[in-house]
Amino acid sequence: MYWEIEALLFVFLIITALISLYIKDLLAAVVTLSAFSFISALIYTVMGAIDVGFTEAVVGAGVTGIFFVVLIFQTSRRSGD
Amino acid sequence: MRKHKYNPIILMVSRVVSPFIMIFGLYVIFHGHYSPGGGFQGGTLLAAALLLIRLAAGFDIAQIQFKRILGTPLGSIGVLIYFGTGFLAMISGGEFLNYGFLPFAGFTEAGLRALGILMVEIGVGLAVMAILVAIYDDLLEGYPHD
Amino acid sequence: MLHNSPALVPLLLLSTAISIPVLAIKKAKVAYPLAMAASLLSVVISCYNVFRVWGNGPLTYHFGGWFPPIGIEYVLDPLSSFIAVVVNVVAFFVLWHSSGIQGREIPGKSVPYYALTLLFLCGANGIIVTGDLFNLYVFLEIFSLSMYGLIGIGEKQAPVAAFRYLIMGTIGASFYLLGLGFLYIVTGSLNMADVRNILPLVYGNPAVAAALSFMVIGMGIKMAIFPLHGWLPDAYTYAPSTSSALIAPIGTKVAAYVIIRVLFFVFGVKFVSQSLPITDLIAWLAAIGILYGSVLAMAQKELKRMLAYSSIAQIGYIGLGIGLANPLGYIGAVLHILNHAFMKGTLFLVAANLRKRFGHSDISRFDASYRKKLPWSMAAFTLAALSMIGLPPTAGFFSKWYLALGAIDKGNWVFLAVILISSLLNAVYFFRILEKVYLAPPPAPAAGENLSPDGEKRKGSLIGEEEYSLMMPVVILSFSLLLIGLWNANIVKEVIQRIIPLGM
Amino acid sequence: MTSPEIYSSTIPLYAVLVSLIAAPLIMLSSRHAILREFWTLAASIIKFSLVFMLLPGALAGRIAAFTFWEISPGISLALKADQFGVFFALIASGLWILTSIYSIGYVRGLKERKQTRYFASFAVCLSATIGVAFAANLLTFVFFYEILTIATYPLVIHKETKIAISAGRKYLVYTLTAGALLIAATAWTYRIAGTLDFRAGGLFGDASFSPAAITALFLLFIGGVGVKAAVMPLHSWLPAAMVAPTPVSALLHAVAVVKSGVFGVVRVVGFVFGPALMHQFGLNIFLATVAGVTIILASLLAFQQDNLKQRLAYSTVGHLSYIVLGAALLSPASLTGGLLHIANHATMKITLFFCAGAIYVRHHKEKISELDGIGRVMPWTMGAFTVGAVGLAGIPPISGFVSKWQLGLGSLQAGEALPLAILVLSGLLNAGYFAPIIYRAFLKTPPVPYEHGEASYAMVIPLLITALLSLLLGLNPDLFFHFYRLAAAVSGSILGGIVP
Amino acid sequence: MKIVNWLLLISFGALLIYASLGLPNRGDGDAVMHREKSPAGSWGASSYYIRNAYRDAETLNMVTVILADYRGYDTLGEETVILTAGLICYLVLRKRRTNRDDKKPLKAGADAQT
Amino acid sequence: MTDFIFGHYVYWSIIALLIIGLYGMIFKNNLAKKLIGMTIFQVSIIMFYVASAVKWSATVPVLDPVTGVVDAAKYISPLQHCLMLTAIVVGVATSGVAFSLAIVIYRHYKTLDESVLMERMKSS
Repeated sequence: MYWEIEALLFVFLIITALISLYIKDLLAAVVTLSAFSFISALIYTVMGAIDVGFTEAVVGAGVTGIFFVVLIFQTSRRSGD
Repeated sequence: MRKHKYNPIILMVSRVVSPFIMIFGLYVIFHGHYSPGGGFQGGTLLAAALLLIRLAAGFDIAQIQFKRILGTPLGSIGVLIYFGTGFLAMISGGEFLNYGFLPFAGFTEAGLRALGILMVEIGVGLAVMAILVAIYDDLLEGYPHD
Repeated sequence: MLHNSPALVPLLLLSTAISIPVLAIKKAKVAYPLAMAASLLSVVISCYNVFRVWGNGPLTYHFGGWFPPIGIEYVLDPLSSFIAVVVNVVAFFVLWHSSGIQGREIPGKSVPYYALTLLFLCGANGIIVTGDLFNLYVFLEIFSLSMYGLIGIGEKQAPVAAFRYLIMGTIGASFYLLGLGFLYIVTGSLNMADVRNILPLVYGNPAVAAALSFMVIGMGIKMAIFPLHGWLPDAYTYAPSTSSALIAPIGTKVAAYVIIRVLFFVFGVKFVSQSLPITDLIAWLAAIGILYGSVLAMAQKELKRMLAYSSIAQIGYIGLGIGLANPLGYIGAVLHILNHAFMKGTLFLVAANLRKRFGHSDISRFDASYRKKLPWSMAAFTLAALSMIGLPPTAGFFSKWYLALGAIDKGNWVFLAVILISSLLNAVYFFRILEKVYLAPPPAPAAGENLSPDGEKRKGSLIGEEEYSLMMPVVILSFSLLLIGLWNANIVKEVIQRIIPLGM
Repeated sequence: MTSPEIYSSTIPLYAVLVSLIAAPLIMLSSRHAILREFWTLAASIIKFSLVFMLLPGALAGRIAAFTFWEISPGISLALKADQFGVFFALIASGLWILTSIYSIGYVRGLKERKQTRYFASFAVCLSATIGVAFAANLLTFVFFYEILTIATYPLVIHKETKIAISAGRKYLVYTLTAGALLIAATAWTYRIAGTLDFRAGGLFGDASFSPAAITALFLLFIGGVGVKAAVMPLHSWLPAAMVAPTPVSALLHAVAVVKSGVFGVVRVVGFVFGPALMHQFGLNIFLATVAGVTIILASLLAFQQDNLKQRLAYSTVGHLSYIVLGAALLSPASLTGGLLHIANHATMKITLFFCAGAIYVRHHKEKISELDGIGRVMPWTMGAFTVGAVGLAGIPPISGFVSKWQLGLGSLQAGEALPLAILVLSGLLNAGYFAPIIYRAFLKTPPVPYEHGEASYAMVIPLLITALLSLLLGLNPDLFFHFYRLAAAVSGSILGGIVP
Repeated sequence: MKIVNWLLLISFGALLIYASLGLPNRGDGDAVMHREKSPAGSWGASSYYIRNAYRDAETLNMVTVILADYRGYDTLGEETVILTAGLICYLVLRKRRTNRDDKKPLKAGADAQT
Repeated sequence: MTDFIFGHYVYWSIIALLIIGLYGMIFKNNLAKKLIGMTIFQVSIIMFYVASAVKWSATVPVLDPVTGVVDAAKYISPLQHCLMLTAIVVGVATSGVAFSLAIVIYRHYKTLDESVLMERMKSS
């Protein structure tokens, strides 16, 4: 357990979360969201939950990201907010 | 998407990488007993491998690899494997999912449980793979693919 | 096999649901018989369970052979077995009815539709019988997801309604999960009975209060208790008629059951009514909700939408009964779960019949010809409406009766007044429809119709309607309202009074 | 004090069920008018005989009781044919026979639509009325009371005109509100007393109350039963409901519905609260005031009405309050008089309504101002009308006099002079608003000669019978049905707990 | 409406902070949930799993054992959830052969008018 | 006090994340943005569970076959991890359903913006 890393990652996590909510280009938001998921996977791993981290990396950064991209291609890329 | 061709480099890379991801996914499923991982992660990796081909090569070519119509039934079969394992234990006299009652000779009870876990993980892997691919296909429904 | 009976109902529904896509891959026609068979069997097994519980006391079932708190436990006590029977019976009738209407509303998709329906029921049954808080969450998700799906396949606006419900529902489920997280951290257990034993030792902890609030808010969203009801009207209105007939009687009731379970059987009556008076809050909100729902129901022009608002009011009754936190209120709430399931089932099925026959369910276009074309459905509607109003000897009267007794016991006259006023409001909006259906002359009456009314009208009126599968469930459901009303004392004494929570 | 002997009997059950069974039979035979009318008549006669079979037992102090099953823990759905119940059931079922005959003539004469629904609702109404009469506890009472409400609704809106529908709405609003109040009152009573069984002299036993609580409870009860009894601020549905066909007005608004209301008032006063509580908290004074005001105001309002049925309706409102007044005074004679007035008013008012219906069917006249000289072409009808009117004004030897006499006696017994004054005044007013009708009918010459004479036999004979009955009951209140003995026994049991 | 939402959000946060004050310090091995026995005397599930996972199922990864064995029923439910999602996507998204009203705006307009 | 803050700062960061996620779900107009908020919300709940599982001086819950179990305090509590695996899957499933609904909404109304959507729903 390295709490310094953890704290640093948390800062990144909150920043990516805010960016992905505020950015108007949805594709960029989704990429940021993938980064968010990946950072959270790292945090899980730091906290000792390797299984959860693994899953989150595969699912959050991978599959959900792909689904999001499909959604955006099926709809529109611009967002009003 | 009919107009622009798929990028050959991406296609090439995907075709090379995809089998390795699959093998890794299988490894994760079967090695879940000893290291982090298991059915769900492995299944997702398998699905990722399939999705990679679908993304890179287009929908129609990917049908050769994994037919779209298979998605839901295969997922059902995956869940049925899980359910069947539990049910097998149940009709062998135990409770539902009590792997200790699985009717296989030559195992200790703990060994039976390990076996049951393996069977279950396979079912999970299959289901997750099939359904994630199916969801992807459904989400692309109506998109003008070639 | 029989010792497995507590788990059999969800498992049966689950296995049928997951085998339907496999078995029906070539012949979509088998989906409906399979679903019906599963539903019928689930009714039989849950009835069997009730009798076992009456005979032997509460049953438990340990999955994987692990005893709680290690493993997951199913608990069948008189309450859960009773609610399970209610849910399964209503679902059976709705499924029976759906054969005549599903093909029209959701053409070519019977396989996933019936699979989803069974998953929905499986989720409901799982929630009801489980004794494990996290398992409840998992089945809640099965339940809600299939509900989103069933709503989302409706009319053009349905996906929007379903999406909003999904957002709200996810917030609700996540709140539940969050509350459960707090609860687990301070108690270290997920089993309801175990948590019940540990909680008195940690009552002072703020996390317990927060856990309670989060769980109740989360479930309140699913139950659509007053300020959290925003998703309900659209969802019920735009969903396909068969889905709304399935969701309206079952969906919110299951959440209400969970609230009862969590409040009284996990946290304990004393804690929720005295240490942290959350039941008072629920009761007041429910009382507002009753009036709000009734008033808005009066303003609606569309039958399904009106029924949706009336659902909000009726859920308020259940909430009020829970919030009173005394035995009579509790009896009223549980009885109203039963009554409302049957009443709303009937009403929504009639709305479905109307839509099938006339293509709309617009109240302003109703007239007396509707009754002549659908005499039995309309008779059933009348009976259910009288029951909603709460006229004896229909079932609706008795839940209000117990609620009124409970309100008097608590000494709260406002609640009593709310109960009475709302039945009058119910009367207003139901008699508005009945008046139209029985009295409004058809827009362009045929010349000879009024002169020989008796001969014309009576022709074949015993059958009258097109299909038995559309008529029989409605008639049986509505007729059972009378039976429930007349024999409610048995239900109360045999079932509900057996499991009045400790400390009430 | 001897407690009455209670024996288990299914007769009360059958008495309730007869017409309930008749209703589906009537519906099934909807295409055969004769068969339908046969069912109605058969049911009414059987019902009356069943009730009559209970009379000797009731007179001897033996009470037939029947209990179905527990309808809610601790409360059973139960019927009990005590003297009061038999008294009321006799009136209702007896008059149903006459009304049935009359109805047949009426609906045939007017070629009414939807006769099936009409007769079926009628039958259900009567079931509910008998149920109200025989209800052994408050919950059963509420049950039948609400069924009565719903079953009457189709009769009120029978004509399906706009006015009829709005009258139906008004009726529902009033009665359903009343039902809700009654339910609340019942629930409250149950929580206080722990029982809902009617008991002569009050069912609360020695429960203690605060004055505010008991006043509120009493108000709830009066709000509940007072609407059907048309006590003054709650009466306005009754004149509105006069749009219904005349037999309906006759039976339901002179016999079944409104009398269920006053029956309920007496039940509440005598069998729920009891004289002791009424006196202790001054509730009787309140009730008597309301009744007195209603009597006077209703009589005054009756003057204004030109529509014959409306005038009769206001007269009904006034006369119902006689009964309420009798109950409120709580002296032996006043109670007896009030109860007797249930019977007497029923026979007299039904005569009047029958006459109004006969005039309407034969001559299509509804307004009093159009009735000039009608007595010359309809001598029998108007003769009967005169008998009824004279009786309502309280002039001997018609039965109205007997009950008024008793009421007056009762008010003296209670030591109050004001009620007596009200009675006298209202008698004068009654005479005042009936006299012009009779005057017009017999003494004025018709502007246009009437085309028809008397109505059909099916209509004239029942109204002659009721007129005769009023006369005979005036001469001997104990005739045939022992109304006097029953009423005296009931008042005795309420006041002294003594059952003769 | 916005203000109400903000208030809800703020109260949500406040409730969470309040609740977090009651939580044991993170990483504290003596917290209730990590104990061998719960305060009421029943087994502490978590430590039971750690102690007995290998003995019961000959599997090193405790999470796998819990996932598939101790709480296997949850995992079955989880699989069902994802199957449900697949079915819903099928149900909602697959085009119906008979219904093509999104390609016929005229018909939709006609519907809207009625 | 330092101990308390040190033992709780992760919870507080998670609470911040929860609020951000809920904010996204409630306030964002675009449906896709709502779903992003939903993902954040779910991830933070998962993180809350995982954070609560931590024990200082303990290791990942994979048994070391050499030493075996001597003390439960040697391993991080595995129960929460298992629960959260389930929760992640549930989250993916929910997102999948949400995506499909969003796509259907776009097919019907050609917009994902909620306020525009409401207008078009009313006008149709």
